[in-house]
Amino acid sequence: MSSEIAYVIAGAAVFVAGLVGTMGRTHLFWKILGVNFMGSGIFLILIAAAPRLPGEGADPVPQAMVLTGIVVAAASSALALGMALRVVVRSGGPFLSEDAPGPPAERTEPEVDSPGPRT
Amino acid sequence: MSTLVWALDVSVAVLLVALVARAMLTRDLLEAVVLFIAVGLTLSLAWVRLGAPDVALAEAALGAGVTGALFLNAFQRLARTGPGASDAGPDYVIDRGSGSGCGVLRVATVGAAGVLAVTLMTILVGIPLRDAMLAQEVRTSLEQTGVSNPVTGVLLGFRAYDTLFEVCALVVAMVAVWSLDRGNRNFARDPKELREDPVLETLTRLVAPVAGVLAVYLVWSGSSGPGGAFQAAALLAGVGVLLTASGLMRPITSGAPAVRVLGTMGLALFVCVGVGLMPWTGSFLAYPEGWGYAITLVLEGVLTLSIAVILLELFIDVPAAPEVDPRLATVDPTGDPLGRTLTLDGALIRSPEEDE
Amino acid sequence: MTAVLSVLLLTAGAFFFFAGTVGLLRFPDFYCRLHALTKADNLGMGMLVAGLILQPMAWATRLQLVLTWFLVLVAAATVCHLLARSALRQGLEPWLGDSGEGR
Amino acid sequence: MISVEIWSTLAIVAPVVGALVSLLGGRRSILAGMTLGAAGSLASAAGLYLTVRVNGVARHALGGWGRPLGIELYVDGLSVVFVALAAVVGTAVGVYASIYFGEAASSGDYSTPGARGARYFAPLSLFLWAGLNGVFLSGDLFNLYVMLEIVGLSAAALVTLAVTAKATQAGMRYLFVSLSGSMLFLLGIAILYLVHGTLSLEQLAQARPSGLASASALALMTAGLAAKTALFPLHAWLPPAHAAAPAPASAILSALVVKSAFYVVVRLWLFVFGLTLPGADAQGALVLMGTLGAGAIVWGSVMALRQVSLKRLIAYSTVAQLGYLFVMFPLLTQPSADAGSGAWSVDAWSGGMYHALCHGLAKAAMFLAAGNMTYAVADDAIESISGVARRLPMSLLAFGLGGLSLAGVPPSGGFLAKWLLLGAALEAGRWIWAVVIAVGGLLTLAYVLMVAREAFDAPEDPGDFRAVPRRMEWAALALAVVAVLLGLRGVEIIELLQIGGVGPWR
Repeated sequence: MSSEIAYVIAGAAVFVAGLVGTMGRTHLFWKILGVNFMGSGIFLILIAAAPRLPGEGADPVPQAMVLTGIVVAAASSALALGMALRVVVRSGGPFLSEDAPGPPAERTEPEVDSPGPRT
Repeated sequence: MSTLVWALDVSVAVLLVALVARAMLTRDLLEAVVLFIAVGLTLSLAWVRLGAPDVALAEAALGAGVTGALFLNAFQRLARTGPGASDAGPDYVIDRGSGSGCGVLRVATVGAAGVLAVTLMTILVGIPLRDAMLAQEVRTSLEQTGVSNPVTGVLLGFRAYDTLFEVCALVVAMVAVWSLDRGNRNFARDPKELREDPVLETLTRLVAPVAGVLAVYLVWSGSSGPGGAFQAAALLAGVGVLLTASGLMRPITSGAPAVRVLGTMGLALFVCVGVGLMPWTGSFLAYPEGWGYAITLVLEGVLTLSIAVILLELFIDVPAAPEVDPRLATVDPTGDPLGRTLTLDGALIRSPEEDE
Repeated sequence: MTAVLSVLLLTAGAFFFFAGTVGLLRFPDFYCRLHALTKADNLGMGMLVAGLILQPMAWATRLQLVLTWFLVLVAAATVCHLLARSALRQGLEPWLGDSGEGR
Repeated sequence: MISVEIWSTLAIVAPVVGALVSLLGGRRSILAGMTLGAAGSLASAAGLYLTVRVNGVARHALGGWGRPLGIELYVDGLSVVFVALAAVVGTAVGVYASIYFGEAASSGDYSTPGARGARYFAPLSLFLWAGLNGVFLSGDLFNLYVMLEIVGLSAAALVTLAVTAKATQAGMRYLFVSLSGSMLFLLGIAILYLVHGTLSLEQLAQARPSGLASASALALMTAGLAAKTALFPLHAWLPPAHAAAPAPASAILSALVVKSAFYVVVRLWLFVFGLTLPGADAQGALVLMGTLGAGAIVWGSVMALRQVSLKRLIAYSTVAQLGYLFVMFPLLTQPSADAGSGAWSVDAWSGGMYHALCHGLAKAAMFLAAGNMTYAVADDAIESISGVARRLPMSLLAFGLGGLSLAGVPPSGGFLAKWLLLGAALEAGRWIWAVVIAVGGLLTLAYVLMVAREAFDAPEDPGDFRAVPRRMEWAALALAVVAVLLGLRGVEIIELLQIGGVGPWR
């Protein structure tokens, strides 16, 4: 087993771990981490498995793709984290409503005024 | 010797998987975030081993560095937000959810994940090795791009269009974060307290000039060796974070015209160069014969500055979620564009946010 | 001669890294672990750099190595200070021997 | 003679430049940016149409490199149709949004929660527009990923522009779906690159991908894209997101954004993998897609009938109508006497794509009209819109025309689309698909009439109406009228759809 294959296998495992984390965890921050790990796994696979020219480093095209991917992942993580914090502030917890843990806690919305009549 | 190297590679690979698995399974958010940074650093080791030093630099600076700092910053904001944050200790940073009473489900999930992973590995390992055709083509045509680092050649020459939209994605993320509401932007601590930290200040004074020189060097050497705009920009953004955290620089504000101009300048210049040369070259993003090196260098310089500002801006603005905004309770549930209190029949109607 | 010295320094550096890691895993409280991590590892790092410099290489590379060592040193010292102070401010009591409380 | 290079560059660059201009701040620059983006997109759509009509398939080697080294833009009839759809819908929505958010923009106070929409709708939607045009024109796999990311990021941000807790949650969920879908897509790209060593769609198509690795790559990519396009049963994120977003954002999301992922599915299935070509032997996969589509039609329509909120009803209708696009897949090949190979069905192809076009226009019109109604009565419940027939006749007309077009009432564009699909199903003797198509049409009619009946009811408390600016009504009506008129001028578009590399013309 060559070194590259070890990294390819690790990449697949990392991808699946990230996928499971994204799907399985309810906490938003872990979901964001999971998406990042999915990306890292793919990047590993791409660079480790691409055939290379003798006497040179990794195939430059996947390298450029991975560089692009890392930047895009950083941008998406930033937006996702920003949104997650707004979810925390606006709906009282780092969870999406359907998969909030436990019985739904009593909402403590600041009531600015008594609800007016709705048409 | 080669066995030793092989053992190193395998242990790096195993370490990676272990770190990721632990990060995904732990219930302590701080641990997960720290593990994320550790994964980034281990990955950059893997990139070096795989002969991809450019990626290693980017991973360490951007993947582990800037993104890690972003996670830590957001973590701190989260830790101070929960209902128990003030007295009973951290609340949202320990995930107590989703576990209890569904052991069967968890076993099933892990089993399914195992099957999926093994299937994926089998497929990947089963891919027959082909010739490195595209790498060969890159080597043959690299001279025409004017640079000698093949990765830079691909990024700013052959696939410059992707890079243009990668910069665009950063700008989109920045604008999107601007479009979220922002409250207190003093992310770390009290500015007064900050000034009383001579150690951090000294470090910043020492490191900032070195890092600045290093960033210029990375841009400069990116055309022939590892390095380039994105790595240098991440480094500069790191300096910005240090400067802000040590109180030597006020947090940049998204409203400031300078930030807007600097943040979008790289994208604007990229588009202008791409379109502006079309009368001579006939296609978008093509450079005239012999001008490749000069254009690439100028473009990289401006992009570096622009991306650094964007990253710093994201670092500061992402965690700036306001405390509960009382005006949110008065927003029209139908999505009134003004978010104002509605006046129907002269009566104030305030509809508190409802959940489904 | 230099080759032997280089190997000796590298080995010693590796030993200090190892010791620092053992300390990180085995020491009783936060402050001790921090101490092991930053002090032992910094020494180890210095030895590694010294050992590497003795290997045949270009002078520019040697300079880069020294610069790296310097940056790591400064950063580790600062981070150690910041972490310790932050822990102290949050009220984390240092461990004071077997009879002491605060773990 | 202006060439394809100019027009395709314009389609990509104009929205980006427009977005940058609109970021300068101030109402005038927002208006200027929108105008620039819209004018550029419309002009490029027209230019590309002429180019493709005259010269057939066109390519633009970006940077002058050409495949496989560089990235190519690839323009065929299908791309032109989608670029034109984006141009028309985007322009109408831009006009609408400039009024919808206009009051907040002119007040100059951007600090109120909702007024952020006034400042950021224009740049975000223009970046989104650039991403969409990028998807529709791209001839490169990895470039598709980058463009889809831009679409996903800006679309999620558009949802959260409505600052309510509901919208923030929906936007967050949408962002996760979008990001994980992108990751599955990217893994597929990685595998295809490892197997074939190229990223160019055309080169991949020439290589005729087959075998386990390529098939699993297609499966991964399709799964990711199905999540992004909200194919049943991965649709759960769509109704909350599209219902909670501000009305002009909902229109763009339902009309264009979900279509961009669908467009990529079509490119991959029919163009790169050629699954309908003789000998591809992929009838099982095609039928699976059709079955999911049929499920979407039934489930989406039934759920739409059960909604009490107007915008959620329209959002579920999107789920249902997207089903038609996937029902197209099994109908694309006509079974023939000699088993294994089937003949390409022009009717199914034209019908499916025509439906995508008409649905885009009609759904945008419906969301804009619904935005007018909810704006007028300050409530999103269907039962509260009683009386809008008298107060907002134009908006109701827009809603009705859009709805009738979706339901397939002649002579609308939707009728032509459904007629073609129905014809393809009946011709092949696959009556079960025909039944699904017909039942879906009837259900659509039912929920459109349900809303209309409420609108014609007398209001309980007349006088509770906010005035709706005229131009908001005109924008909705214009889109609805175009959706209907498409039924009368179908020939050109169907001919246009035949130009290109999909199906037997490859």
